[in-house]
Amino acid sequence: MFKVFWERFKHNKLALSGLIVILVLTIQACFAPFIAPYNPTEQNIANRLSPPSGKHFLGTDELGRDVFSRIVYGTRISLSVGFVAVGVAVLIGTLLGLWAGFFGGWVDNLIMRLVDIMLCFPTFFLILMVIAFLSPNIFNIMLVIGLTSWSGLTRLIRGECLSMREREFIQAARLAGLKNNRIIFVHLLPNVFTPILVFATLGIGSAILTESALSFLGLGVQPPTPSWGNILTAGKDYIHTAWWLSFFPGLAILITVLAYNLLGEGLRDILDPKMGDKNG
Amino acid sequence: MEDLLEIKDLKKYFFLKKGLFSFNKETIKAVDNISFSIKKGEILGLVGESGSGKSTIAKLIVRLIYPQEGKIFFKKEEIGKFSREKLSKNVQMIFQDPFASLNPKLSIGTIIGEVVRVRNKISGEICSKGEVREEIKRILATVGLPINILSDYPHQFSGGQRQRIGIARALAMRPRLIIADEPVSSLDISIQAQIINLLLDLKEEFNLSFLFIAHDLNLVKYLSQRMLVMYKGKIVEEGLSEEIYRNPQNLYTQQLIESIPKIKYWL
Amino acid sequence: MIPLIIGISLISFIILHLAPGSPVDSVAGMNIEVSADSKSRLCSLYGLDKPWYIQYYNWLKRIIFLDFGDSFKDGRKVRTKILERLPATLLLNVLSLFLIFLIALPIGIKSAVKQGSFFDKGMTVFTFVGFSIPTFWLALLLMILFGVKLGWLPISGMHSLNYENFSFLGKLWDLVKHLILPVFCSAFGGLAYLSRYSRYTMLEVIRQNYIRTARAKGLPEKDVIYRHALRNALIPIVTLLGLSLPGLISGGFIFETIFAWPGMGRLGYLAIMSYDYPLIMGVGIIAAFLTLAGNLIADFIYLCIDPRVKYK
Amino acid sequence: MADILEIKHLFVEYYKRKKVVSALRDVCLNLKQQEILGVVGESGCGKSTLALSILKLILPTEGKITKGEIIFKGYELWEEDYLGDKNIISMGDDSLRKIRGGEIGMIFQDPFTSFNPVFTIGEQIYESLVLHRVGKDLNTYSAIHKEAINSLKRVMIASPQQVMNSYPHQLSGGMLQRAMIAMAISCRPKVLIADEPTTALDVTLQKEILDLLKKLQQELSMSLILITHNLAIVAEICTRIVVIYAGEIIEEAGSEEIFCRPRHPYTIRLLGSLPYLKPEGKRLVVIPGTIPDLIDLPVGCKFYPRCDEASDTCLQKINMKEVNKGHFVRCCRVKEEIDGLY
Repeated sequence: MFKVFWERFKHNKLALSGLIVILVLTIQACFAPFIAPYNPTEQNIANRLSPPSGKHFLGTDELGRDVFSRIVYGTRISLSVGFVAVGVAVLIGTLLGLWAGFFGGWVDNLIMRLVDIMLCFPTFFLILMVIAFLSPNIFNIMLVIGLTSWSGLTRLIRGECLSMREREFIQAARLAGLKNNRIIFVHLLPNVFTPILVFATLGIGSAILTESALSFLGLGVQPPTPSWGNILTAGKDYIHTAWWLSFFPGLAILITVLAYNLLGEGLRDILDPKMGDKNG
Repeated sequence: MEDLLEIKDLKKYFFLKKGLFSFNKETIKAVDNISFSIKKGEILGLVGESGSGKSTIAKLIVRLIYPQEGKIFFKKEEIGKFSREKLSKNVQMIFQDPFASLNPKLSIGTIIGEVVRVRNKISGEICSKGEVREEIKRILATVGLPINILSDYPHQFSGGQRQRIGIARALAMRPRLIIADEPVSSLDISIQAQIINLLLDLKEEFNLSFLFIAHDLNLVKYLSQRMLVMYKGKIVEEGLSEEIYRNPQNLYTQQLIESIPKIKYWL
Repeated sequence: MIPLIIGISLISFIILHLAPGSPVDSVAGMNIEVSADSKSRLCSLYGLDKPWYIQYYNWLKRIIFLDFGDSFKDGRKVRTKILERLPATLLLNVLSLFLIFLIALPIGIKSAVKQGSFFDKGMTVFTFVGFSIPTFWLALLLMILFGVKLGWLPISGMHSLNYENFSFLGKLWDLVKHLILPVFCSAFGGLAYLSRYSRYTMLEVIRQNYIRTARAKGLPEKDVIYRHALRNALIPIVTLLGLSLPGLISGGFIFETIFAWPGMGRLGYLAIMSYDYPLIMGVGIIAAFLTLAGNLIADFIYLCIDPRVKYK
Repeated sequence: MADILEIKHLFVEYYKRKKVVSALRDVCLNLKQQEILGVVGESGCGKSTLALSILKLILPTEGKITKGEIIFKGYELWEEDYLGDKNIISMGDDSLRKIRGGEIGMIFQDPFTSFNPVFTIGEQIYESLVLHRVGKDLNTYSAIHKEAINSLKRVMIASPQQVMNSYPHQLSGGMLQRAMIAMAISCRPKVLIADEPTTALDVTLQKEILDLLKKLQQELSMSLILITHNLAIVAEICTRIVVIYAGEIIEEAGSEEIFCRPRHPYTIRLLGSLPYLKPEGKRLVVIPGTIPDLIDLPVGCKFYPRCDEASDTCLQKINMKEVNKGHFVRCCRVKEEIDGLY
């Protein structure tokens, strides 16, 4: 099965290019100290706000720090926020979705009302609020983004499970005398793997966007730790003089999120059962 | 002959909400006061059109849904008091749609193997992995499938082969009674005959009993000695197939036999 | 509907109590501006000495009448403060929504009908960039380009300084100029998303049997697409209208802040930054209510265009 | 009777994940005026593709007609001065639209999904009438309305006005299929193609729909192509039958000839596998194996891998052979004399 998947993946230009960019970014995050030419927090007031040049090829910021080095280190923040937040969301979303879809009845009702409430809230305001009350550190940010972004997945998985419950293989599993847990995790879960994978990939992109927006509003990862959002915030005050300060971190966000979106959509194309055989 | 399954005054009503805001509900009498019995080693045919309640009866017997009223006895014991395992051990089902009845993400070995394992657990036997594999292969051979397909997935098989896998899964439990809910109606004609013949072979080899549900009267007549005709939740006619076919008493049965397209050149 | 309101208020209430220690202490601890006076006012507002369910009940009773208490900052009623900001927010959001539907729908349809064409491929690239771009960054870039470098458009606020001296048309033109950037930025993300979604829905609908029937009848292709397919594709798209509201309102918190737009989002952001409790709660709940109202409108439109709903 | 439709050497291909699915190969068929032609085959043999090809309804994204001609002779027969293109495949869009619905009507398998759910039945019938008859014989609203009601009455719908005002989801399957037939015949087509018109319906309705089709065919003197997998249905009403297997016509003959003197091994076994009139205890005839993969077809005879009479001669290209008057078979081993094979 994996062979077939890889065969299709190789021919999907979108997914492949997304994956390559993501690999490069991951390497960049892991080996940041070897890639960054300068210490990202080292200040050099004499050399402040210098435009891109051979020495600092993305320029320096208002405290004379090397923008390129800061962006390289910022990768770590963005990627880890993306991964952990999505991990939390996938865990909650999948479990609740499977339960709602499998048990139905009042369990389903309760979970779906919860989802409705989450969907009604302007999530970003909720995140802002919570982060403001609990100090804005990276751990809280990951957790809060994760806790506020599971509802879409729950809805998706529940829908899939409900339609699957009508399908005869689930009835057959019941008739074989299997326990509920086995039916949920062995029979249902593999069948919702595709939406989970796609959700996770697209979710990482959107979590990175949320984190950078938070940082941009001053409620993200706090300086001097470099994050793409807070470099951009600093840039906001110098838009008249130092365009590079706001341009490059934004571009970094764009490329990263784009890579995840390309991979996610590519995976959807490859794995969507509607595109393939009846059940392949 | 002895009764294997006996159904007494079975009722199942569904309640549908009529409108978005209305409180009065529409009652659908899916199974309305039905009694019949299946004898050991017989194929009992159950004929009716869609919505007549024949699938509801199947689901009630295997307790995928529960009746409002009435009792079902298996060898004189009430099925309602059976544990899930005990019921599974005795009654199994073959489904209509060979594409929907196999989990696309599980291998054939897993699909049949988990049933074998449940059976071993019930009977208290302890089987090694190798023994389970041997058992799966034996069952696959019984239903006429190659025995080297354990690690293959359902999408690699055609409709007819999938239906064989479904039958193998039911057989893996070594049940006494098999409920076959329209097992061939979504298969091609040339494949239908293969499956029908297989069911007949299995019946003889394992002395199985069948409740054979179908909308095709010809098929039921060919397979079963005795049949029931269902219409709107009620059994309207019951008796020997040959008899019903030749001399239907009920108005609906007459209409049903009337409307079967006949190959006039053969008469 | 009612469980939703209760749920929303309950979550807000829980968050209020989320801060370590009593909210009063945390608020007072973080914000020096909070005087002893406002502390006691907060105490009485939430009845903090009573058990939590009594507190919740009392609080719920008040928010039904939209009574969120007084702002810490200037002591004015939260309700008044929000109400005077609401029109600016509504103006921004309604215009964005309008723009999104006006542009995204035709793009989506054309992409679907000409699947695989040059236009479709171009639009696919646009939509991908569209929902990957950090919109606040886009806002900054546009500000640099049109505000700073070219000087064509104002980059903050709703009116110019000498607004009062303008004629009526002058005032209107001034408002339009101030609106262009915020509306464009806040519509941008939704634009990409909705085009993609309309394309997808349209592709789904085109595959249906009734489209084949329509062709078999001899209908010209444009009738098949714009009469038979579009009517059906609109149904899921309208449901998206309701779902896209929270995103728009969330976006408001960013864009109103960037463009110093005097709306509710900016008010909320400033309230959070100064820990103005009653105001935060007020904005949160009003925003949730707006979303709910949007959903209701979407449901109503849904009822009008899908004949199957009425008879369910 | 003269031919009204003639299909010459039709080849159709589908594309599935960049692989070519050969759906129809070298199909030659003629439809006479006022005859009922049955097309029988198992699922995936290409019978629906044949129906769609006749109206050129195969979506360009899914597949295409690669070779062949479909000549519509209706114009020639009714309007003697007709000089335009008679080949549906190369016809311009305007002429094609006149053929679709106007000259050749079509009924589909699933009545529930074949009506547009957001329009009433009436609106959908009007649409056909406005397309094909306004400017000819119907010019006022009330005339159109009357004609729509008439069509519904013709298909034995008791309360036509009520059905006109209903949305598809409010009607039963049998009622919808009647309305579908009413819509198809409302423009008085000369040919009606019915693709599995009763498969989604109950047995009791099946009979009614078939009787209705037969009645309409005679009343309106149409030609009818009935496509189905059910041999018994074609036996009931068709005058001539073609059997399709894996994208090729393998046998063609008059109804009685096919059922009483089938010559192709596949047809013979197919008839034997039916449970009709089987004496107690006698097993059904089984055709081993499954239908071939249309992406990777066997060479020569497509039935060869499942045929127990096959020999090496079956591996060559096999053409249709006339074994009796009007009885064609595509089999190299076919015996000249009839023997009791089944």
